[in-house]
Amino acid sequence: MAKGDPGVTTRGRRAAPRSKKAGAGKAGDPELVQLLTPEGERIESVTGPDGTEYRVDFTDEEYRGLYRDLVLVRKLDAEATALQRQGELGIWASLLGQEAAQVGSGRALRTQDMAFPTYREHGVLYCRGIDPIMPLGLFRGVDQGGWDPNEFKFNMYTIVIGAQTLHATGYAMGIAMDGKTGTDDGEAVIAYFGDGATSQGDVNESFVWAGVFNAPMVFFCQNNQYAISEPLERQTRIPLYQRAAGFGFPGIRVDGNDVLATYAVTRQALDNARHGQGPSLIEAYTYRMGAHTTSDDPTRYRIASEVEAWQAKDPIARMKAFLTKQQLADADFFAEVDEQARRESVHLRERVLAMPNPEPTTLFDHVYPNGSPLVEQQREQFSRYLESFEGSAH
Amino acid sequence: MAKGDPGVTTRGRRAAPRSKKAGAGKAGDPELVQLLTPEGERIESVTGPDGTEYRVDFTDEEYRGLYRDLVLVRKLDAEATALQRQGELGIWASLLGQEAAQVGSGRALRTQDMAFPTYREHGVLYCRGIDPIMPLGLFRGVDQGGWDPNEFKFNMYTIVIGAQTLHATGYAMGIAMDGKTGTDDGEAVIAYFGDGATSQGDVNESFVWAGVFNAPMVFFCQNNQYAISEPLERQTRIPLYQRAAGFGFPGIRVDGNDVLATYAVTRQALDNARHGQGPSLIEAYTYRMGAHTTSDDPTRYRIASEVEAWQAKDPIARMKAFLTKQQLADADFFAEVDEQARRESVHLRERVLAMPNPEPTTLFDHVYPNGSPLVEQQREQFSRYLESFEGSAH
Amino acid sequence: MATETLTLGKALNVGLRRALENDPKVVIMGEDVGKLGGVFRITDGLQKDFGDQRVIDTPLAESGIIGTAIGLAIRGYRPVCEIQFDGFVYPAYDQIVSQVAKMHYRSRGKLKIPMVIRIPFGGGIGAVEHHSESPEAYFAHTAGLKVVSCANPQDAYVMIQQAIASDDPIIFLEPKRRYWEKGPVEVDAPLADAYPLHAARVARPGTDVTVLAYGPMVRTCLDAATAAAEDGRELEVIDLRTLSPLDLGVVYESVKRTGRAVVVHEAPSNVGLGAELAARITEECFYSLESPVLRVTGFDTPYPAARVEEEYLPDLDRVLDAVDRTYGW
Amino acid sequence: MATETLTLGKALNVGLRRALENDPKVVIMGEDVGKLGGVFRITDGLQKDFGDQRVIDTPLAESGIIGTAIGLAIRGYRPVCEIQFDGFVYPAYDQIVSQVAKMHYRSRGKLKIPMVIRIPFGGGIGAVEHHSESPEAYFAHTAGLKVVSCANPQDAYVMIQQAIASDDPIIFLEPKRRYWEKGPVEVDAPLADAYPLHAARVARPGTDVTVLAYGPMVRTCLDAATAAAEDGRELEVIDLRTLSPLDLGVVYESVKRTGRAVVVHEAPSNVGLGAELAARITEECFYSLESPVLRVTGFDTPYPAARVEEEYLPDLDRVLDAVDRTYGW
Ligand SMILES: Cc1ncc(C[n+]2csc(CCOP(=O)(O)OP(=O)(O)O)c2C)c(N)n1
Ligand SMILES: Cc1ncc(C[n+]2csc(CCOP(=O)(O)OP(=O)(O)O)c2C)c(N)n1
Ligand SMILES: [Mg+2]
Ligand SMILES: [Mg+2]
Repeated sequence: MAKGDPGVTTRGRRAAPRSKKAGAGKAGDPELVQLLTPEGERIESVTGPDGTEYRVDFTDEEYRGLYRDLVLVRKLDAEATALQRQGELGIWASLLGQEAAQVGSGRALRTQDMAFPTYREHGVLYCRGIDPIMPLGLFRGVDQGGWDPNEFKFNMYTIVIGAQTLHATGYAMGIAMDGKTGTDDGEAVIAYFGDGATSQGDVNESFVWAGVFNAPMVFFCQNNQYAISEPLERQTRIPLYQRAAGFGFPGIRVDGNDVLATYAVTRQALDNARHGQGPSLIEAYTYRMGAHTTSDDPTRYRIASEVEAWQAKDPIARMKAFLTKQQLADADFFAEVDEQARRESVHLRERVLAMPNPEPTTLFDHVYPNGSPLVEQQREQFSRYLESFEGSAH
Repeated sequence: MAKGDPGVTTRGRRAAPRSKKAGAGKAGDPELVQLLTPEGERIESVTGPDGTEYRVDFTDEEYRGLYRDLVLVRKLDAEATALQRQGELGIWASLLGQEAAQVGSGRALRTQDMAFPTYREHGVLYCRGIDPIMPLGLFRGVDQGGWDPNEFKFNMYTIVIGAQTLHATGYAMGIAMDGKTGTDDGEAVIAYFGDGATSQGDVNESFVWAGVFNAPMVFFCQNNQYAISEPLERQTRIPLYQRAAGFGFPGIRVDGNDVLATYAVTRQALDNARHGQGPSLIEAYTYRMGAHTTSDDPTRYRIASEVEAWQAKDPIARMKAFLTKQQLADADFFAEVDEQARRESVHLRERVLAMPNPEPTTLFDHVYPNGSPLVEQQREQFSRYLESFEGSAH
Repeated sequence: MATETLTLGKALNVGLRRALENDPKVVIMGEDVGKLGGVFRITDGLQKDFGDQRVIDTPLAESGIIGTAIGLAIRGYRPVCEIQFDGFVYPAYDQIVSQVAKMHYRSRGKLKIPMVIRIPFGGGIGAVEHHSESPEAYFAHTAGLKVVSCANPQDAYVMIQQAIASDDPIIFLEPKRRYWEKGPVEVDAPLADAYPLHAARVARPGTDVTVLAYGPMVRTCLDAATAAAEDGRELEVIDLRTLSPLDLGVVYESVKRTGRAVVVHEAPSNVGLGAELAARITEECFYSLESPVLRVTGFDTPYPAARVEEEYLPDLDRVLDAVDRTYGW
Repeated sequence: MATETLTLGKALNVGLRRALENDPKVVIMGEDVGKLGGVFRITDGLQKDFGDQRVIDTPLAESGIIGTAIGLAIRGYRPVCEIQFDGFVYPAYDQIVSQVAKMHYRSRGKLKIPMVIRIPFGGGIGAVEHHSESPEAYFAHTAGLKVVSCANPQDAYVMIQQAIASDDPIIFLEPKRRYWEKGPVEVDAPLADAYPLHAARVARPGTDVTVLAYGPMVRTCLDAATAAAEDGRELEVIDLRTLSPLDLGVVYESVKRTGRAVVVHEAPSNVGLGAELAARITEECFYSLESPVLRVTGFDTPYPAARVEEEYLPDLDRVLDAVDRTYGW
């Protein structure tokens, strides 16, 4: 799929009744924007609660590109999980099940947009065109991120729940202060966070700030139904997207397992932001198919049948069904994608294994931009101490 | 006014159309619940946005009692301001202009209810039947509160903005855990905070908690239009009462200068809570007529005409106009109330002046329930040190 | 007296169970403490047996946990709050230092906040950022809080119960890298007879150098003492147990005998517990000291990436190196 | 060279103005910093002259102030955040210690957070709770932060500009009780020629006892030195200026000469800056010390009610008492 500006339209205006109401006809969740059913049926367009019409007009190539993204990020994620099992990573936070939420939103970003991830947005990172090796140093324990957010327009992973939403808001305020909104070239920010994070003070403060300063940003909540072991009901008694209304900006729930709907909704929200229409909240309704991290044991707190029910809503399967039904792709294509995924994951593995351990004294590097005599003194003492062992059996 | 259960009804049910819609007919603010206009006209009843009918059926005596409360709390407050000017208090946070919000909500509390104030709820304290001298130690600087929240069902003043809303929520969770909801004797909590406080993480976390645990409590926000110098627009771009919807419980805006409406709305919300119907948010729309505290200079950030406009909505004047028009009170009554207010304020002044300074070594008291050898050692050393000056010119 | 062999983690679990049994006002609250039993399983099985009103899975917000626990304490409960990892206590910092620590004082003794805040702390488990910190100095510097740390299963079992029974607000630091280490626990001994909560204890007597440690570093120092003994040096290892207030009588007595002291902790050196210990020991034992009190600590850098944490953390060799240096002074 | 007589508060105000003039990326943000000019008027007139995009009245939430300032810093701004009072910095503690302090390290040097967090600190103004605290130890213990404090108008004027120009994240502690004290300020001297930010300085030379202080206590110690001189004792008063990292060269040199040291601060004693200073001085000057390093500090209680704060705060007499005690040892 071409980066930058794929041939897709979403229209921010009242739509004629030919488009469906959000999720109309779907059992259970009348509030969900969906453009691709679990069975792979396309819904032509959907009208959101505020009258916005959501649709996508991808080329065949672009549809296939989205499928490729989904398969690749799942495969790379699986490889990382395997690497952790084999002791090559200290821990891994898998995105399994959330591929569509991440690819849909990640592809909706324009080049100039800035993303603030949690620790799970490997799929978004991939869609930004960033080498998937980038965050693996953190999980291997050889560094703690170590990249420049501005170089990649992708902030470092943030582990403290919710903290990054304020950073995103400040950054978005900076965009407005720089006068970089109001045109198609305007910049926007996307802040990722989970359902659990919505309880944190910081996240709610970022809602306050974004509202007051009309910050050009999108709050993108991947509601994967759990915060480690705690189900959604421990964080809220109403749907999360409704939180936004309390702060004076729009909120919308999208089927986070539907890459097309996620794309359409995110693209619209980002474009609204870049045009100076302020913040909005997207709740991507999805499911964490795996454990919270490789350290977690989900059998302690959820039942197999729940996982199975969500299996039926798999984001990749529905895209494959759609491509097949529409004859947009054939077996060769699917085989080729799988092969590419295999190759990329082997390549990733090789590079992870080759990651060198940091030199001991690098732990003293970069404590301060301008350095510190205290740290330098400790570095020297420790170096001398290490040297004292040299030649010894230690 | 009789304490406990004055003869008032509010009905938590859909009302027949004979009652007005909230604030119907009022210019400017269709969202405001009002039962007494600035001109002193009674509105028979008002139907809130959820269909609840708000009305009061006070006896003549009770109406006069409310007026008396308003006058008394204003007078005592003015006395405290005067005491500060004369150097007898270190600082004072005046409630001027917010008497109706405080008397209305304070009188709506039942004996068993628990209140968590900020630093400005002197009027609520008064209505709880607490001696107004109680908080003056704090402002004089002879103590930092020093009372038992459980004895008075009134927490100590909290200065850190928003912190007390979480305490209130925890306390309310405790009520539910104790099984003390569901009947007329059920307990409820009221948490006071300001418009500025709504931006704090803690306040929003308390909304999360209250929603999730269905805590029996009322969030009572006195929107006095300012957080020190910052106008409401620095905290929100929509009316504050709407915040509640984002957390899944009802919010309502009441005319905070209307003691009757404030009473009715608060009473209803508390009764809902005590009956197990969970939390709600009341925004009492009012105005801080004076400075933020005696240290503040409001002329730096607001214009006189704004203050004058609010002068016309004075909570006491409208109550007086009502009593006069309805011939519920005569000049003798008003004179008698003023005389009582004068007497009580003189009494207050005398007792403030008589407040002894704490002994130096009391600063070591009550650091820990079980004491600490470190503190005791410091106390002894300091006592010896002080003794070393005895007899000297020091 | 029944003595069982338990891991430190299990000892805490059994201790918490006892506390829940003994006082209906005790409630446990935190993230994932319910069905999951906490990420370290310290509350394993407790929600099942005591119900979700006694063992409460909270929303994901640390300030909310401590703030609502304060309200429960005002209501008469005795909340035991779990903070999932050391690095996640800071969102609750305001509620801890400005409310929990100060309400007794503010009320002139009329209000008690008998709260225990459990924090798995320290490094050495190969974790990512924020999961390996040692925040004890932040709390020890805060008047109104008490701070303790256990170093072995027996203490874990007893101290958690003592902390919960105490009316003081207590930060209870659990040496997470030692959760899986086993030791004997007297599970039936009456709490009233137990060694006091706020008292240090000699973990290994010795004559040559006094080594002070707490929590995870006690084991490291005991190992160092074993190694030193092979070289003919007898280290006296003192497990401080209570970090605020410090209990220094036994320390002074020891240093006056040995003339040498080394303090060991994982937290950074600058304005850490080691500084306080050095200052107090020097003041009290000025004429007994053969060398200044030396500190073996984490460095004054953020806690580093896992693959260099072993360099960051004090270990046996660094302790012995400091011991040597007290001789060379 | 133009020398003006300014209060410390006004010197900060003029220094901030210079910083806004010199670098369009500098933004001031906080509660009431706009029209009101801050509760202490330190930002008086700045919003009027630089607009509300450079001097930003924020919503009332300290975590939000610091968190959004981080985002602005990532975007290339240089935020100067005002925390209204010392006791209100704790809601922002997480953003400060886990984000501001660690992002440069986390990024392996690729990201800078050139932020200044201004905090009026300390007591002595007769205020209510939370308005008189001295939180420096909490920040000095945190690797990744630098901490400085000014003690006179000249330093206030220069140091605030240096702090803003520095790429390090800096906690800038303003001695609020000294805001109204006047002194000469060289308003035109080039910043490049100024005394370095992270350097201590002898405030009054002396031969008998080294007295260390910073911020509000420098004046107290200078007064003590004047009084001591009348009794024939010459105190050398050192204004530390930088609290993290400490600059101890001049201190060691002094103590080696005098053999006696007293550290003075308002913050509680336990695990405070004084402990670190005592530990470091003892280690470096072990054989020069005639007495242990003594501490004159606030007590290990919460900051008390205003009417007893003068008892709580170190004053001239308590400093002289400690000086005496270094002789009696
Ligand atoms: C402040 C803080 N508290 C606790 C944690 C531990 N923790 C890590 S992930 C997590 C759950 C997050 O849930 P959610 O926001 O739904 O995101 P998800 O992991 O499901 O993507 C918790 C509690 C943390 N990282 N930060
Ligand atoms: C956490 C915290 N930050 C800042 C302050 C300083 N402060 C005291 S009152 C106040 C404004 C509060 O405004 P609001 O919540 O509207 O209440 P009001 O004073 O208007 O009743 C501020 C900023 C504080 N007390 N606590
Ligand atoms: Mg989740
Ligand atoms: Mg207000």
